[in-house]
Amino acid sequence: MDFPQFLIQLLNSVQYGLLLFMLAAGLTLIFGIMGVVNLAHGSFYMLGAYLAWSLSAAFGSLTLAILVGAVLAVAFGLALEWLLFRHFYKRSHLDQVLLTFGLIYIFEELRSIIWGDDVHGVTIPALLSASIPLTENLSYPVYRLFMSGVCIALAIGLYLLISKTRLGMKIRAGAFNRDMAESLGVNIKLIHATVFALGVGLAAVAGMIAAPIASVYPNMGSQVLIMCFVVVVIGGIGSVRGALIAALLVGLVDTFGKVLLPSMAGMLVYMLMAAVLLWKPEGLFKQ
Amino acid sequence: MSAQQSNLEVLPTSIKLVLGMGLVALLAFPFVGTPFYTEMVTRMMIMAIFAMSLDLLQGVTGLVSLGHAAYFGLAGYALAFLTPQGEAVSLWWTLPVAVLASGLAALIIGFFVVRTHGIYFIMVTMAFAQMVYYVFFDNRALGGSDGLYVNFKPSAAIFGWVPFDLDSKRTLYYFTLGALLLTYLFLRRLLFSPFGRTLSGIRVNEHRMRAMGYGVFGYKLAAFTVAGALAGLAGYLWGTQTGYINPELMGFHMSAHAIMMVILGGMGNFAGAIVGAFAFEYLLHVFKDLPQVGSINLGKHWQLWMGLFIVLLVTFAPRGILGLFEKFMKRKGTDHE
Amino acid sequence: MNEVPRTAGPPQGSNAPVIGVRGSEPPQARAATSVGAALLSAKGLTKRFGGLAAVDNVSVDLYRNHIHAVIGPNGAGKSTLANLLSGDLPPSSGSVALGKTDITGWTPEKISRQGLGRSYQKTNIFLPFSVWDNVHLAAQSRAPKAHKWLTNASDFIATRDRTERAIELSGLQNRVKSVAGTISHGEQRQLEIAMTLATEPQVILLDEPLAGMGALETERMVTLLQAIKQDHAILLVEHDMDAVFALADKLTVMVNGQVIASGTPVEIRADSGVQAAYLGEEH
Amino acid sequence: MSSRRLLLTRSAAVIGSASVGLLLPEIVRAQGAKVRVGFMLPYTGTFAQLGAAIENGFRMAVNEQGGKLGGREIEYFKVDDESDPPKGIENANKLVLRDKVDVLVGTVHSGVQMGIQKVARDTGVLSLIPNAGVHAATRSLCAPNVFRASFANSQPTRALGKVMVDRGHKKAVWITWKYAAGDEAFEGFKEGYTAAGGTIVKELGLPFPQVEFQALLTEIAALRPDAVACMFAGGGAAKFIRDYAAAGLKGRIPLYGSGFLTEGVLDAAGPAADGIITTLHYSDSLDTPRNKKFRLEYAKAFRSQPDVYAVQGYDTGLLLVQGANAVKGDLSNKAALYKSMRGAVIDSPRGKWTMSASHNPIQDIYVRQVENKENKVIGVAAKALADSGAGCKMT
Repeated sequence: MDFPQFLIQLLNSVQYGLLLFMLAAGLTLIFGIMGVVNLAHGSFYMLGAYLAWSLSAAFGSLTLAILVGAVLAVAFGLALEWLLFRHFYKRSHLDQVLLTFGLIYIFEELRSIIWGDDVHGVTIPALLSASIPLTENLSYPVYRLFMSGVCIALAIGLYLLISKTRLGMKIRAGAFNRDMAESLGVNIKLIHATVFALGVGLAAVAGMIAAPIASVYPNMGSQVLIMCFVVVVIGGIGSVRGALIAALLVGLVDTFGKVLLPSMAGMLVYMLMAAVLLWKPEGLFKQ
Repeated sequence: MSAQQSNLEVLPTSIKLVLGMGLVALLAFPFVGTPFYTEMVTRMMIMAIFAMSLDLLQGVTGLVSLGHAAYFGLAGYALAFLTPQGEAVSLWWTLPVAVLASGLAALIIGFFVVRTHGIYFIMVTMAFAQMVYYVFFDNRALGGSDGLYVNFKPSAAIFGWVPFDLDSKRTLYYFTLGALLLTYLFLRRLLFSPFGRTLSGIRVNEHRMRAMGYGVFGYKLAAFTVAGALAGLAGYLWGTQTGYINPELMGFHMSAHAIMMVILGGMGNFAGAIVGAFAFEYLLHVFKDLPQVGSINLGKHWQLWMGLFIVLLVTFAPRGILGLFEKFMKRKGTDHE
Repeated sequence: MNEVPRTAGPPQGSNAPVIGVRGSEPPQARAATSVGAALLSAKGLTKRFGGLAAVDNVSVDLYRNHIHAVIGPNGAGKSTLANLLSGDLPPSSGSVALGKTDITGWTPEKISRQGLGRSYQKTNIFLPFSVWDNVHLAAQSRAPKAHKWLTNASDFIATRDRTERAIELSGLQNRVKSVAGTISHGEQRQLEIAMTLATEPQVILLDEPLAGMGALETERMVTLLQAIKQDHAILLVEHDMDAVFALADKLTVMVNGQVIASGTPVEIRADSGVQAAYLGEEH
Repeated sequence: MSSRRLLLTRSAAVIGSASVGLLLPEIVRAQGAKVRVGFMLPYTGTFAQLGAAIENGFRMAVNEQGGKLGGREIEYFKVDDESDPPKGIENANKLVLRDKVDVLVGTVHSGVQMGIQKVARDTGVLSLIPNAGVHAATRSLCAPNVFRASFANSQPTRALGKVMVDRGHKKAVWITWKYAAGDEAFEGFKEGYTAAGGTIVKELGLPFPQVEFQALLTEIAALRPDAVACMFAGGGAAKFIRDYAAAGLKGRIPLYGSGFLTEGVLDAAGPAADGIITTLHYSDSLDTPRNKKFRLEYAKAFRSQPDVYAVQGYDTGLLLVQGANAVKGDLSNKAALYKSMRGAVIDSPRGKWTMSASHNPIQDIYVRQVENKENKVIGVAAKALADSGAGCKMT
């Protein structure tokens, strides 16, 4: 491929990578700080997408839908944490896997009962619906750039939250040593609830932001879930920075894999993961 | 941590009794059950072998593999490839070859994954299974997304003499039952052998095991390989029974179901895995056959019931059916005193 | 962390010992321990975590039939030292030799098989297993028989004998059947020792075996340690001064990861620096 | 072989019906009077909607006969196939062995269909395919007791090639998911397109069911073909259409596809879909009295608009009705039953079609163009198009 071609594909990779990051960030947080394996993370993504669809239909405004949806998702996260997850922090990963797998079933069925099994589309807000011409016959949708923007903002926001704020300090303390944190007067219960809700919120927001271009359909979460796992594993559990790097890496491999090695596009990402683990069994940035 | 729970490694007499009765029931079943249920129970037994193989990792060694289905599927594919279009192939060499193939795959993949711990292990095993899944899904030559037929069940003929014919549902049933019993006995012996003791030691306290001089990597890798090979045995039987192999056999759901079977029954003693496999398959069956109540078809929403059941189970009975049963018997015991 | 008055600490920036020549034995000490070559000899061990050196250029030699105690305030680096010797932590610099073999940077399992056994400060046993199974597992590590998949683990006479011997020595005979998680703290410490013995080491590292023990339990443990001293070289990390002075043939005092004194109990008692720096607080 | 297996299962069935699995939740049903029809369709998951439509269509066809088949009452049995291939055999057997159905209607997912096909060949049960287009079912693995009322995967795209060349698009890029249905659709397209004198510049594919198309769209733009032909369905299709437009390719490089690209996703795809030309054996907007009548009655009966899947279900019903009437409802008279179904002429909403020697529809393929959320028929791409049925040996 010629050079401009290459640049555009690079742009695609970065853009895809950032989307993956937005999805994986919540997962890696929940993993890293509460040590909870959450197979239902993809369901939260789906929840977000469906919320975006139904709410934007109701309000006639995607922005409003996203705001309300985010609040709902976080509330949902809090409820879920209070009802189930907080009882599983001290349980084995096995029990957590099982719990969240059961939840996948429940969420899928509830989705089909509440929203049905149709494929739906969410219209892109007018002021983002334009496209920027790159070559004479290829142009880049503004909305995708907007998504990338959101993801970057999110990355920065998370970074600041974790490393600069008091809450972030408490979170890190809790992740590092819960007893010590508690002795320092940190309310671990509260911290966990917050982080979990944050994680759910992130996944849902990702779903909502992606809805307009991804369209909304059953089981849309399951595919995403596994990619998130790969990203989190490569990046190193609990490391937001790692998730970012890994997501970009995966985006790169996936994009160029499709173009240069179509015959094995499906496996390349997993091969990347294998390679990374051979080199660093605990991911690029172990916490 | 479930690692800290005792695993009923030594089964109480009460449970032994129940298992014994179960065996009798299994022996008699083909004479009372209809062909459909004979097939269903055969499948349950195959899943039981699969679940036991996983239990060696999950319950004994404390390694939660979310990609165990890969080795199940691989042996099935091996059978499909070894069976020519026009005729049956001999059971006696294809079975070992298929099992070894799965074992070998487990050995290679295990080399990567066994070095990781906890959540990493869970996710890495899953990702590798996905990799294997795509190898078959993406390649027309390997059957692609539609999978492969096993046109003829393997033949047991030895130099013209035919001891039994797997084409008969009943024969296949008893053949599978035999495999189930052998696997169970083998794993029980293994559990109390020095190897098995070491594995459970690793589950409970890997750090101390190392401090006492055990090279845990080798042990884990061996366990992973054996588990893979036994999963292969189950996969081979599956291919023999259904005659149809599909990439989804290696999918995420298949692996997760196996995990559920093991937990449902109770981990670390293999009997639990068997009970779990039967219970799980049977529950799916029941949930899907739920009747229409008023305007709502309960059966249609089987996913909801299954999900709720799993959540309740793991919340309230993490030690599974055998765990409950044992607790129940204990209480009865104390009541009498 | 460091409750040691600066003045009493070693001169800033220098590793020069206050007393005794690090590495080589002071004459009196050697007199007390003329039992041939060191079974374990560590030279200039250093472990840095980021900036600070938890263990700073420490050397020790352990001899058969000889208890070498390491004392010092919390955070002095005693446990870290033990972890460096047992391979739980790789040293930043320095070397460890077990007999003639250099074991620097070896994994714990390899070092254990080479003949070094250890107990842990935080009780580190197999809680769901019976006392017997705990010790048996330890004993089995000397003849793993990993390939014997169909033989019952308890059918191996040698392993069983090792198990019985270790249990007897540690005085847990009447506890063999009970689940490790259910026995008293003192018994769990004994079990730690039993497991260590069952691996038949020549060198034993004991990390605060008396931690959290009652007077009676302590007494029992002290006799036990005296008993096993016979044919082992022992490194004893301990806080209980009475016990230490009762048991040790040689003491090393650590503060801030550095050795500030090393010698026989008599010498250490006499040492003013140590008095000020450490023992003072005990009395 | 299969006949031998058939015999075995029969004898097994005799033993079976003699005893009853009381231990298990089997509802023992009276044999005889009623015709037992089993639906094996997706009622959960991605294809749930299709399953519902097919069942509705089928029931409608039967209800037009007063709810009877050749004068016999009908009892329906349903199994959710979950679109899960590993469970295909088990679920099919549920209907065949447990419920003892006379007819098995299913399914949507090709992989699951392979399972049904296996059971159909082994047990000899009459199997009607209302959607799944997997070639093997009416080619190498065809069987006298298996009839397809829908299409073969390569049928719609086979007709597509000529349409594109006729519109002056001689250099095309093909893009699809890398899975069996995609490969088979490509086979049809390749043969049709090259035969019409077109050249395929490049064949692009991505792993199923991935929906990250951007990289491939970029490549398409760089290749600058006259047109793009594709085969996607469901959520993926909606996303592909939107991404294609968003990438600015819409209007520059015309997009063609198998008709399923624009079935059931037009609302989701929105204006991005306008102008897309596809080929399929049906269109909602097909302007014939037959179709209008069908759509009206369907809407009345089920309070929803029928789609191609409903039509396929409906035709499956019509096919069975014809057969059943021919043998006065005695479905055990297989020879006569199959004979009449082979010779059937189905007066379908999609237009009259007949059964090929390998039991796959010989049907007209229409050219449709999307116009404000509707597939407007703009012509006929191929009259009476048949699938080769290559490798089919009826036993």
